[in-house]
Amino acid sequence: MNPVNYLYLAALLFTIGAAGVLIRRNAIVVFMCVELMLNACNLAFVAFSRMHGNLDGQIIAFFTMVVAAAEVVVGLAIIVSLFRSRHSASVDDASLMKL
Amino acid sequence: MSATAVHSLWTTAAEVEPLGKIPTPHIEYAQLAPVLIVVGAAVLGILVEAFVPRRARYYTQLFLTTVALAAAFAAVVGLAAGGYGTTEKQIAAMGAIAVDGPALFLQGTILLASLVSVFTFAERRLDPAAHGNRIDSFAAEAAAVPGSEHEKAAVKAGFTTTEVFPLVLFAITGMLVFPAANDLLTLFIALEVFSLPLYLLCAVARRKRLMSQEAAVKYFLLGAFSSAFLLFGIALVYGYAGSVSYARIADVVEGSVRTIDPALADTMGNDALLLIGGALILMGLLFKVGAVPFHMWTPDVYQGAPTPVTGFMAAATKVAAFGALLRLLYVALPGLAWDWQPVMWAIAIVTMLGGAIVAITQTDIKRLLAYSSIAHAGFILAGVIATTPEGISSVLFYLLAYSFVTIGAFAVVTLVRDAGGEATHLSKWAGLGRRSPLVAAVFAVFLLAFAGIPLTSGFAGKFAVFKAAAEGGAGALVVVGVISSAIAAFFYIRVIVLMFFSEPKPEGPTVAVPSPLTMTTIGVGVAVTLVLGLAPQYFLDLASQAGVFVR
Amino acid sequence: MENLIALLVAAPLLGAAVLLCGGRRLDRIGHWLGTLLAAASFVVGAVLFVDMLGKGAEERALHQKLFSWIPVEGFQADIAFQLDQLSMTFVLLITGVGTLIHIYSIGYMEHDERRRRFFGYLNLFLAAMLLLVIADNYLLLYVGWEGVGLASYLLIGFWQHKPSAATAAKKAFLVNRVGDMGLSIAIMLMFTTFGTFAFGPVLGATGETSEGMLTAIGLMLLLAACGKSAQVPLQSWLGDAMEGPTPVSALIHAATMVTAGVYLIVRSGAIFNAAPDAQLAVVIVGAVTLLFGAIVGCAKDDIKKALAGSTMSQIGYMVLAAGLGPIGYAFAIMHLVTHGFFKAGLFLGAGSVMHGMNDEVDMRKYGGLRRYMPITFVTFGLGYLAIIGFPGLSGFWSKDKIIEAAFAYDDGIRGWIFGGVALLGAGITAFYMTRVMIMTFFGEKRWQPAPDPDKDASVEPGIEVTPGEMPHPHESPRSMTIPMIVLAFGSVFAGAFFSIGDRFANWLAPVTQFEHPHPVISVPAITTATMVVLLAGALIAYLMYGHRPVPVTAPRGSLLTRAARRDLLQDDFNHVVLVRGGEHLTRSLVYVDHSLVDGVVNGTAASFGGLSGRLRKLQNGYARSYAVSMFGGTAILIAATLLMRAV
Amino acid sequence: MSFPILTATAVLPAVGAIVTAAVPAARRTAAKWVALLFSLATLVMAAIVLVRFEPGGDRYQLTESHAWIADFGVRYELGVDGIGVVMVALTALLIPFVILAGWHDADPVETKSSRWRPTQGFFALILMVEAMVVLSFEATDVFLFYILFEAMLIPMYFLIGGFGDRAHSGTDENAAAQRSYAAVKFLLYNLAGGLIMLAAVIGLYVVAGSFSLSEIAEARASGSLDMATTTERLLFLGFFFAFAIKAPLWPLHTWLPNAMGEATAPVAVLITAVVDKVGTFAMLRFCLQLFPEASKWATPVIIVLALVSIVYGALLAVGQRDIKRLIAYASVSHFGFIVLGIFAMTSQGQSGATLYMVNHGLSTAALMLVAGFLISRRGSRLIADYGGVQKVAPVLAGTFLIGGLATLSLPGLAPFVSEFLVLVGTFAAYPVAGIIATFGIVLAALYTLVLYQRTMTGPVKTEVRTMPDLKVRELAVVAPLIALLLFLGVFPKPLTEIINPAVEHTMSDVQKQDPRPDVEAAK
Repeated sequence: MNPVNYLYLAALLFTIGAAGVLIRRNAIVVFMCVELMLNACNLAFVAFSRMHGNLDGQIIAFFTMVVAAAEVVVGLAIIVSLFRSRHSASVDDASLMKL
Repeated sequence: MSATAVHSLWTTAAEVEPLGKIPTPHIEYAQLAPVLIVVGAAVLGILVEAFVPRRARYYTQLFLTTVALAAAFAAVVGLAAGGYGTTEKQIAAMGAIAVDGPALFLQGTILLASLVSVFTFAERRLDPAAHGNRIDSFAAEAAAVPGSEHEKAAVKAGFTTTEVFPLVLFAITGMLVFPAANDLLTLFIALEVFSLPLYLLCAVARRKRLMSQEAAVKYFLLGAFSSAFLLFGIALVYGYAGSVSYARIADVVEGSVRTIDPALADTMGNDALLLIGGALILMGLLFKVGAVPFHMWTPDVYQGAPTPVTGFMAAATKVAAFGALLRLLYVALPGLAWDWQPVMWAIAIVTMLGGAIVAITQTDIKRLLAYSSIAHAGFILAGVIATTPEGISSVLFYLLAYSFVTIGAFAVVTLVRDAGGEATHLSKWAGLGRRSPLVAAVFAVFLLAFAGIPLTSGFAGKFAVFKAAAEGGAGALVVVGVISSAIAAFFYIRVIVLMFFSEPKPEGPTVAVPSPLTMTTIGVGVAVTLVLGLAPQYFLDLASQAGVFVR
Repeated sequence: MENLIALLVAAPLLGAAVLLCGGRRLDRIGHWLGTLLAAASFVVGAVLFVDMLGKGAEERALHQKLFSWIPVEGFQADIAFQLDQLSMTFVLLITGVGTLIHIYSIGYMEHDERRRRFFGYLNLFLAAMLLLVIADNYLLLYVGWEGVGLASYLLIGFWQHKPSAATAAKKAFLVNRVGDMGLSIAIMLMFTTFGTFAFGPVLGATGETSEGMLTAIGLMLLLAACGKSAQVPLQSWLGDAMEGPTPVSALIHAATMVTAGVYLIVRSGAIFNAAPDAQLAVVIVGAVTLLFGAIVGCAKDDIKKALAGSTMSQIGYMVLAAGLGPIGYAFAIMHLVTHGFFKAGLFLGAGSVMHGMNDEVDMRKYGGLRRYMPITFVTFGLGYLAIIGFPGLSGFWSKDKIIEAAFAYDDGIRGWIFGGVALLGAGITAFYMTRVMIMTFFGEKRWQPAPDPDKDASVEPGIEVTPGEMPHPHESPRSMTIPMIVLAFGSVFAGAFFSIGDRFANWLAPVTQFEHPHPVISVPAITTATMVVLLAGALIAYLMYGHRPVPVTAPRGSLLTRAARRDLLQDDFNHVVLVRGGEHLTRSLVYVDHSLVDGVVNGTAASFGGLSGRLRKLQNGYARSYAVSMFGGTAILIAATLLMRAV
Repeated sequence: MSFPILTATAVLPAVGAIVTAAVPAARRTAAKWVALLFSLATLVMAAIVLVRFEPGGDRYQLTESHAWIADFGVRYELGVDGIGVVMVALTALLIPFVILAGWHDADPVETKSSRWRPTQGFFALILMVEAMVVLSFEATDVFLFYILFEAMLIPMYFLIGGFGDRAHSGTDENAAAQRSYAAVKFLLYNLAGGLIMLAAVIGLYVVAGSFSLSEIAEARASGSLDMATTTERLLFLGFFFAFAIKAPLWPLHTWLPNAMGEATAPVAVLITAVVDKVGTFAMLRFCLQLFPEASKWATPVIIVLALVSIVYGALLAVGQRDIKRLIAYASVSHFGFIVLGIFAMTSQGQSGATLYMVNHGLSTAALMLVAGFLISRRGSRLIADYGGVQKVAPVLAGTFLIGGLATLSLPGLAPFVSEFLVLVGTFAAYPVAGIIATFGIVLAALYTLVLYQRTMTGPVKTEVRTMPDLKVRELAVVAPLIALLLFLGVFPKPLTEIINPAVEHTMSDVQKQDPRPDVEAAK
């Protein structure tokens, strides 16, 4: 099957993720959307790697996963501590600092 | 793409060499010493957290960190002395990392800046001791809910977040690699390596913890968001060039590749990939730089984060990010100059003006400095656009000058305190000059440097950058630059007026007498500011020697 | 010999310096010192005069160059003096009359605690005036010109606590400045035309340039002369200048400074000779002022103001004469000298009268004083006869000659007009002088109790006046009477001495070529006509003031009288147009500066502030909106890059 | 190489500033003396420079040249021509008087804090300004000059904002507000000008590839450097804008009245008599020398602006209620004359303008300082609060009058010479402009005499009845100034001899000849 379609899919996923970041309030969900975007990138990498017939893309995909995992660790830590002190995971509630 | 093409792809893919042929990577440890030292120290730091008894941790960590940074700096100097900055420059670690002038210069800058800002991390004389324990600017136990019994207990027990030291070391590791990254993957990894610790560092302020956590969340979410863009951009560029190595990309972009297989030929035909990808990568870097319109995290994060961290971020991050930006534009995408230059023009202009204008009405000193840092990002971009060796060296010099002024300024901010910790609201600073002329004078020096008044490093840097821009044919940019500096001058002056010409308020803040640590930080800051202002020649030479990228 | 010239100026200058810087310790001897130095300067002048007489007419002019003053590329101004017959005449007049008035002031200012400074100023004036007349180039003359202005400013405002005095002083200086503008422009014109402004080269080269240029220069010089010599339209300051102490009025505002304008015109004769239009302007100004001053003089009840009007008018005569060219120069100067004698004498007389009358200046409150102050009466009387041109006395000789010359302006209508005006002026002079004479010395006493100095600021200080006390007129001390006597002698004999055989005209001839005037009608006819109008004027005055009692409070009087009392409304004009207008202008400009020029700047600053405030709102604290801006930014970024490529 | 006397003249006050600042808080008087001594030492230095300068010699003398910032093509190049040396002398001469006059201006009202040392700061800042101004007069490197041109704003700024006139109407708060407004206005105006100039400076480097006046001049002469007309004009405007703000020229003058009004009298003198001169000096030194063509191109507009400044400034001076603001507007008028003289581009005009800088410095110093003494006695700046001072303090009134007469440039006093030269020079080139400018002398008389009349004459106001006359210290300030005014009024030759050659150089830079007199022209 035509790998280009995978690119379209990747772009689609990426856009969905981005949209999610923009419209969802819950920090966890927003964060999930970011993960989605990362995975879209992975898909793109793999697809390209396939097209070019070299392995770089696939290796990069592994790196991305590791990074994503690390991000989860850090991110959740932060979000949870925020949740515990505010009893709300809404991104919009965290707006003490403005102007 | 037509079916036949796909088929041919398929077949070529089938003819990949067997894996056994992959050469074992060999690493030039010597050339990578600075990075390795720091990362090693970071790992050690983790172990220290695990095994060294709590009482001793602070000193152990401080010692470890200082030594590590000093050693790393020594290594950088050694490499530079070994000519790696100029003649010997090479690409190490299988093409992942470049060891050349800009890399070494920026690594040196980052290390020095980190060293002095680590001192402010370790400062524990500003607040009165609680329950007989000296306290620094970091939460007793970051995990504890603000205001909870748990937290009180932690404070009573005299816990301190000594983890900040290994964290900062990890961040520095990433920053050292970032400007040296010679392929997009390394770029991305380095970005994450220094971003993640910073997210955490933002969250661990001792006072105003809610704001601190909020800052962390905002920084984290937006940071992750932007790195996702960056990654996707990498993906696209990879798709275009079939490789992530800068050299390779550059060749492909310039169409000077020796062997073109059909797949590459096919993707090469599709410039959209390259342009969109390049734009996305650019965006990821501009986010770290804090350029309009990707700047909006800056004020909030700078305000919320613990001030020492803010100072560190403001200085080191900018240095690293601009380093990476320079390398990307000058090494990977020079062939695209005609495309990105106009865009960068626009961004530079809005950044300069935007930062300066919005800063006028700020009322919080940390936010003010945040906006000023945005404006400065604009000035530096003017130098980046020059696309000449002078441009590179001027940017290097500006970064050096700027980072020390910034760290010094934020260090002074930590000194001005009232009951609620640092008194960052401008109204509190009224009449500071009458209460403690020395501190006010020092801060005035930093402000004047920010404003780019002659005889300070700020002026030398600004002049270098504008000169490079003008010679690069960006005269209009220079005019916009001077106009926005005029606007910017206004709010720096405002602070000086506040400190010196308005009567001190009776319930005004007090100025804490810091330990030698912070004094060193501020002292070094002032010294560098004045030296670079009066006799910048030596450092300009350094920068111009270092101004050539390896490729 | 010429090295003495500098001494003329140096002596009084030294006096001024010492007296003004010396401080209180000089108070006791200050006036003597001042007088001494004035006299010294007179002696020097006399010596030089004798020496000059010893030489032939042509080589009498002396030159002395001290040093080069302003040496700039293409511009040479020297501190250099030129003492020729014309200058010499003035030197003698200035130092002579000056010394007398110094002596007079010793008595007059006796009770003033600032007498030392008064003498300092007098010396300063002498120095400046002498510099004016012995300068050998226009720029140095300008220095003296402004110097006398300064001295006059200081002396008019000598009693500074009187607002009227301070204002008068300021007015005098300002009006003179307008004249000075003329002089400086004239000098600039000379510089651009001749490349220099020394008398010799400029006056020698008049032939080499256009008449138009010379006319321009001449008119500018005339403007200057108008300012200094109180000629229409710049005459308004002279009347107010009478606020100064009387000796000042006598010396500066009668005998010497006010005649500087005449000197300037005569000195620049060569220019005027080559510019008939300028000459006509001079003559017109002279004629107008002559009548103007005379009319004003008729209406004033303040004795000094009346005399001031007369001064104006007499100088009008001189200017008129000076405008007539070679036929008039000599007579202008001659009348200037004689006028110096009798007008100074008259003023000193007036001062002596005031001295005796508790400083009352209103003639309506005098009357019948001849018995109480005989010397004053006699000297004043002689001065009176001299000024009206009573046959044989000084005024007769000088004024009559001017009238003749005026008739000789040309053999057409102009001759008749100017001659007629001069003639008429003589009549009016007779009228108002007779009026003064009668109101002051004849008729019954109309004395009033002294005013209260606290209530009325017009009282000169120093002379202790007990309010409400009736004046008890008495003759003035000898220090005051002697100068009056000396001047009286001058006013009687000087004219005759000068005129016998055109002695004076020939003396001046080398400087101002002299031609005999050829009037449109015969000289005897003119003389008789003069006598007639003179008698008529005197008679009318007698009928109006001697014949019936003079009311103490002035009657409303005819329209002309009322106008004349207010200097023919010329002051009101100045006030309304210049003062009020100026005030409005400045006030509106202050507003403009604040709200427009400054407003623009502040406005810009404010607008940036507003913009900043609005942009600030974007930073609304919501992470998601930040993400939106990033997303949008990226979108634009991509779009832009693609467009770049597309274009 | 020989002893670097020019550097020494600038370094000496700088050292003085540091020493003064270092004097402990309690030793207030000591600090004053230290400052005074250093300023006097500087005066001696300047005198030596003046003596060692040979009027006939090279254009720039006593030159020094060291590498400084090679990357920017910047050298530390010093040298004085006739104009520079005179300005250096003037600065060095005035500062001691300024210090002496401001002897008590910075005594702390009540001790705020042991660490707060206003007095030391005040005098240190004054010396700092002197150092920078002197060096800027000596700089023959555009960049070096620019650095100082900008840097001198900072100490000035603190002098204006930090040490306001104690005599003010209204509460302390709004007085402080006005003061900082004035200071900020001063700084922003000049900073803005300076930044525009910065763009031009960079532009100049891009075009000429050097900052050294001599090199650029050579390049021009050899023809290796020919700027495009537009470039030259733009650069010229960039430079001129900055100088016109500093000078200040209408309509960029509005910062001056605020600054001079709010600052103490000595500081006001520092502003108008010393710092602002850098602006007019720079017009002569840089605008004409670097951009002769553009200067000639811009002349008509600049002459008009100068004329407006002359008349406008004088009229506004007439309309002022505040003594110091009045003097400030008078200065605006005088700066108009200076600029007029410079851009008339005749020998007389430019010699006159240079002399005018000196004389205006002296006369304004005299007038302003005496005004300061007067104000400090009564505690008010409003003209209306005075009257009859002459009766109670004759010496004060006398000196004030002489200062005033100098301001209206009475013949016999120094300003007359320069003003007349400017007028003649202008008239020779632009007769109409010359005549319009002549109106200035009438207006000058108007505002000066009105000021004198309202303050000094008339009935004695009760508030001034007890006003003491000048003290010895104050006399020591005023007397020498007056003496100089008189001397230079009668014998300006020593100065003109130094100035003339320099002026000739400038004239040849702009390739202008003086218009010849009609009589010769006719032959």
